[in-house]
Amino acid sequence: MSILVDKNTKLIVQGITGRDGGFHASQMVAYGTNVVGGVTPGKGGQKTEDGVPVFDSMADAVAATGANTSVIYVPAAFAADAICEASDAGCKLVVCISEGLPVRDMVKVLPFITERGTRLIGPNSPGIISPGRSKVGIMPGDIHAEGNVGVVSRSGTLTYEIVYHLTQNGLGQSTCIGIGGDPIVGTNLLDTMELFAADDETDAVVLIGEIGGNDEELAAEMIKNSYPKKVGVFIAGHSAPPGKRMGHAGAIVSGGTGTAAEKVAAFAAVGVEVADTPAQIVDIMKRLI
Amino acid sequence: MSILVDKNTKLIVQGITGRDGGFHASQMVAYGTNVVGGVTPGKGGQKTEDGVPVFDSMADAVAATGANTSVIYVPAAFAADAICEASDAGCKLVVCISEGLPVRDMVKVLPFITERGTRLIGPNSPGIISPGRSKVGIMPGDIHAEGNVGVVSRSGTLTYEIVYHLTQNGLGQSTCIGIGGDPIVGTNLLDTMELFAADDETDAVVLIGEIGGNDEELAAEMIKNSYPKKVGVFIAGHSAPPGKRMGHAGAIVSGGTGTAAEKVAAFAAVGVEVADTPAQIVDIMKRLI
Amino acid sequence: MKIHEADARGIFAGYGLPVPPSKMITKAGDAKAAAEQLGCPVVVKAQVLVGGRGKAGGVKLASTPEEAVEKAEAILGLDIKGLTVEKVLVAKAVDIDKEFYVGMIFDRGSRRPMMMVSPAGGVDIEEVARTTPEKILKLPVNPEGGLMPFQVRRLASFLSSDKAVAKQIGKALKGLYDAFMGSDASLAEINPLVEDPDGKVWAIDAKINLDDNALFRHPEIAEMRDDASEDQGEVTAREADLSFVKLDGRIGCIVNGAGLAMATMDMIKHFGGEPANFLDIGGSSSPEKVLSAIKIILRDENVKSILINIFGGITRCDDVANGLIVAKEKLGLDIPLVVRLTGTNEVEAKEILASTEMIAALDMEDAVKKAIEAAG
Amino acid sequence: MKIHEADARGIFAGYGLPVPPSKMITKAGDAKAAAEQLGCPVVVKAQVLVGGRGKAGGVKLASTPEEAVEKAEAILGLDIKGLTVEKVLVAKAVDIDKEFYVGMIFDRGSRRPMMMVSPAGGVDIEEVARTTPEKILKLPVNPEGGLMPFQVRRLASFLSSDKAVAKQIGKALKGLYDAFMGSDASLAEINPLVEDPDGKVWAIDAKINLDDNALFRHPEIAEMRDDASEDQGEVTAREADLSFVKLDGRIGCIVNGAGLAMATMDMIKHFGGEPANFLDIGGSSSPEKVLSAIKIILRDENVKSILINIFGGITRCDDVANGLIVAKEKLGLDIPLVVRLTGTNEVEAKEILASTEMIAALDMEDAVKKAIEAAG
Repeated sequence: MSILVDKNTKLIVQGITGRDGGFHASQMVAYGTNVVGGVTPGKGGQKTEDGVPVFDSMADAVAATGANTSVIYVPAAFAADAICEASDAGCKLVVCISEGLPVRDMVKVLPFITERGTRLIGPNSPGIISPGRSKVGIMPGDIHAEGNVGVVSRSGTLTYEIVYHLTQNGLGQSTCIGIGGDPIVGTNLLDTMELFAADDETDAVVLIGEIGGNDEELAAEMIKNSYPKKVGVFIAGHSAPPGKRMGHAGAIVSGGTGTAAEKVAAFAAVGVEVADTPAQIVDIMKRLI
Repeated sequence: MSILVDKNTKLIVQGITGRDGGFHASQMVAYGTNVVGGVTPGKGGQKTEDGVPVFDSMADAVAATGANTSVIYVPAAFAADAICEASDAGCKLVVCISEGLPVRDMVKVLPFITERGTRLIGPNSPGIISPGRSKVGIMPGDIHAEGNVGVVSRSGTLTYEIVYHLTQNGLGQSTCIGIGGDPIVGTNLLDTMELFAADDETDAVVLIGEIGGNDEELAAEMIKNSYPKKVGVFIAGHSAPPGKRMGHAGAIVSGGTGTAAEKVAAFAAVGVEVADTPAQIVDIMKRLI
Repeated sequence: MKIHEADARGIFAGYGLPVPPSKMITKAGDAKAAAEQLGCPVVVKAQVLVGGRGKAGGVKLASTPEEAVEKAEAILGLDIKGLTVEKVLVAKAVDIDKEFYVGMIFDRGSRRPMMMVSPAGGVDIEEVARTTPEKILKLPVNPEGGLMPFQVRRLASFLSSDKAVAKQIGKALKGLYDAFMGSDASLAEINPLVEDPDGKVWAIDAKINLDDNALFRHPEIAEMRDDASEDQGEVTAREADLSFVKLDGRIGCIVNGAGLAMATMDMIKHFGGEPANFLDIGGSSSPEKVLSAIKIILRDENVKSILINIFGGITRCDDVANGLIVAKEKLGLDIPLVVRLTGTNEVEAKEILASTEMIAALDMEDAVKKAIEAAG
Repeated sequence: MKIHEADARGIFAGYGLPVPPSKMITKAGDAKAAAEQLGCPVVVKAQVLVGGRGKAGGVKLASTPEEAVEKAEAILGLDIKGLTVEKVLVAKAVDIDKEFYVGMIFDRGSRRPMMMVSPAGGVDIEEVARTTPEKILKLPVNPEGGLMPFQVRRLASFLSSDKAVAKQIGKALKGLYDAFMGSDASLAEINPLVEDPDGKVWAIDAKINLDDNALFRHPEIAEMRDDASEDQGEVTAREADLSFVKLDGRIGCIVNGAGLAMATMDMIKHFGGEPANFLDIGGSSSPEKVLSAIKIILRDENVKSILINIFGGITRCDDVANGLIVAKEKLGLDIPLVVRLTGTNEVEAKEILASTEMIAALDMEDAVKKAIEAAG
């Protein structure tokens, strides 16, 4: 099965005529993703180099293509509007790659899309990939391989690093998803863990956490209360000083909570192994499967 | 079964120390409704003449009593807040008797309570009664009788008039509900028709409509697409001139739509009988059952 | 509550809508100075709180200040649907290339504010809705996010494919939404919003109906109420906290509850009579309210009998009966009163009225028939 | 973005919060006039963008204008957590009867703005949360309805059972919510909000952190940024659109992606080294960004080797390699560079760097070990 994206994904790229949107639309087409259209207001009627039709609005794009998913590469100031537009047009999954969205915009977006039954991944997400089926995002496709390990992460390149090790060591992936590094995201670690729990093809899950918030602690709690898959963990940010934002808006140790040590302890307490280095996750997962 | 209120209803009266709230709290207690508490900010700790405890907030009241329903008698300017407070405290059913709420307040209230899984009846509603079990509102209890006719209405006293005829003629009621006369209400005719459709004890439904909007037309459409119960209808406002608000904020014929004639025609088109006078509804229902 | 176009223009202008400058005048002679100041041509518009001014001759174009005075003279004093024109607006005229309809209401279905736009502007929008519904685009708006940019783009591009024009329309739509929400309106519309030959967009008409229930939040708007332009019975009723609508029949009605009041009127018609009014005395009604209600009904000389139909719930029948006794004493009523009282404190009420000449009725139908008979 | 207490007080005052009057000064001598104008006693407070000013001697009470000058002299020039005090605030002092904590943040769990209040104010709120969590009440707020009256009542009555005091607190809470949302803050808090012996409520401290991503909407607030009170490396990094945090070790790091950057630092520690910084060059990084990154790292004399760890995705390895070549040329780098490049355009990058003295690494672990070794 895999989760969220697969061969049934019919994708619209919002911001397709922009630099990043254009580049990654091509990359996704090359990977085999079913990119059915793109949207840039005022540029409807064009076609991209790959022959993808461009529309003026998501309403037009969905009406013409029957798309069910959108991926967003528009500047941060316009991203909240783009998310709502995709949801309003009927997309049930929206992946927001754009980073730098004001948090206040996010808290207004979420009720709007929830009411319309839309799931949001991100913002500030590298995207989702179900290897060999569909890639919706900016991750390098070639480091992935088909398999039965689910990967959920708050990071981008750190995920690539870990996926690279997995693939090199014969551990293919069902789906890899980066939930985004912002404090408030549409789909969090727990939501994703639930999706993997229900996925037949996922036998084990790699959870890549980082400092800030208490999502990892809640995930540990969920595992304690019975979780049907094996889980291996890596946590980034042991050496981060308190009170400093480490790149991601969400990666900040505040008031002594959200530290890497706390998160590792939470997993240790429920018998989940935490890797010391990205490469070590391979040994853990091999033992688990 | 009946719908929405029954012997399991544990009721809090918001505005219980006010004139209307106090009077109707007593009336409801006398009817046998399980009134477990009242709320008036700043008057917590008192008891009413009937021995009903008064709390400062809905959170306190629900925590102390396990209430699942609230009924609101506070002035219009505070009613939107009272609805949200009841919902936030965990009441799954809120009946708002207060009239005169600004429409803008209502459109902000609805997402708030929907998110919390609360159903709102009203505002500007006479309430709900499941005869012999529970009365939540301001209708005179003694004109009702237990039975298997569901009554749904946009009016107050007109409902009493019709219920009076039903009872006098041996047609008892499962539940009678006044959805409120405002243009935007929490639960509309269609929602209520669905509840009656699923109720084992309701064999037939009396629908009391009036001019304004197209709820009745939609109900006719619903009946056309198969409705499991028999339906008899009365429509008020044949003699209403266009463009004038007939008391209820929602009762206005605008731009030639929302007329009584249109509504009668919609029901006639799907084979539903419409009574010419309130008394006639008895004959119709007797034929149907 | 309805307000004059001039006031609605003021509200819209405050929200940044492109409203041409104008002056309100009450004397035809002042039209000259107004036209000179604004620059001709100008349009002279009757300020009355009813629609259809154009057809009634209440809107005229003037190409010189002198002509403006002539047109103002012709319009002032005009009778439009029973209302006398006492004020006219002199507004800078705009050349019209295209006309659009844009409006905001609350939508019962989605339970949301809803924007409606149509490229077929300047005509009756209900007519457009009936004949060419595909020319209207309606979008509900989530109030937490407001009218979103993607919605603005969609609405504006439905009206104009010219990007510069669509941009101006979009700005106007945002202003319209903000004005609607900000003033707690129940309706806000511009019909027509126009594009002039230079591609500039103007709001040359303005209509705002306010939500009566929200006026307490907007004292500055509440002051725009113009009682003089309304039926005086309705004004008095509002002041007495009664809901009243004047009609043309001979049977006055006093009822508790809007639905029952409408059903009573309907039944009067059903049995061959004609109701003189809709009057709902509301829920917790006191003897004073009953007195006020009778006074208002008696203003209408057509009224030949009064029907009192009360189903007591929150309303107490004895309160109503006491009000009737007081009215009888104070007003020396000499027309027949047919009284039907059922419900809360019905017995006490009947005792109070037992010794009067009022005609007691058994039930609603009986009451209606007796009232028709009494009216002769 | 952090702003000074004085600026936060100004924002709060604009939202109607009860902020005692104050003056910002930079010369001790000006404290006299300020104290005279405000009326003694006054409190003199260091304006630095770190917490714990009180413990560091940065907050002092003065009962005469002369004493205010003395206290200002003592505080100006003070070193608080590495920052020199260059501004002090002289504020009218308030007698304190009770102290409350009130604050707004965005809550990750409910994905909503959340208000937190505690009757245990004036102390470290995180300490309260750890030791006596029952003394904190947290309520998420739906942004469409805002902070609702019932929530205000609940929060205020949690802080005070005195109705007159609770009413003032409620008003302050509404102001705090509006200030938080209105200025796109990520944190807004008053610690303490106090009740004076007369039962009057005052906001005697003020803290607002802004959402960097929303500053474009608030140019007037963006101007409150005080670069002088921050680490200069971090200021330069921000200007170059890099994310940088200075640390105390000897190994500089340049990484693409925040998670990978943290993991790189962690691995340096894991293998016995100490990172000199966190530096994320971000997604679509150009050669110029690499040059800026190296310049910023070289400001730190502790740095003995630089580790470049790139997993190319959106970032192209050849861009990074070109940046390194330029840096080498322009800066004449004389400390060891360990380079690990994988992913997009890796082959091209390796060709570019083949003829340089930079130390190539096989993978991340290899790179970290080599960087530690190179730092000696």
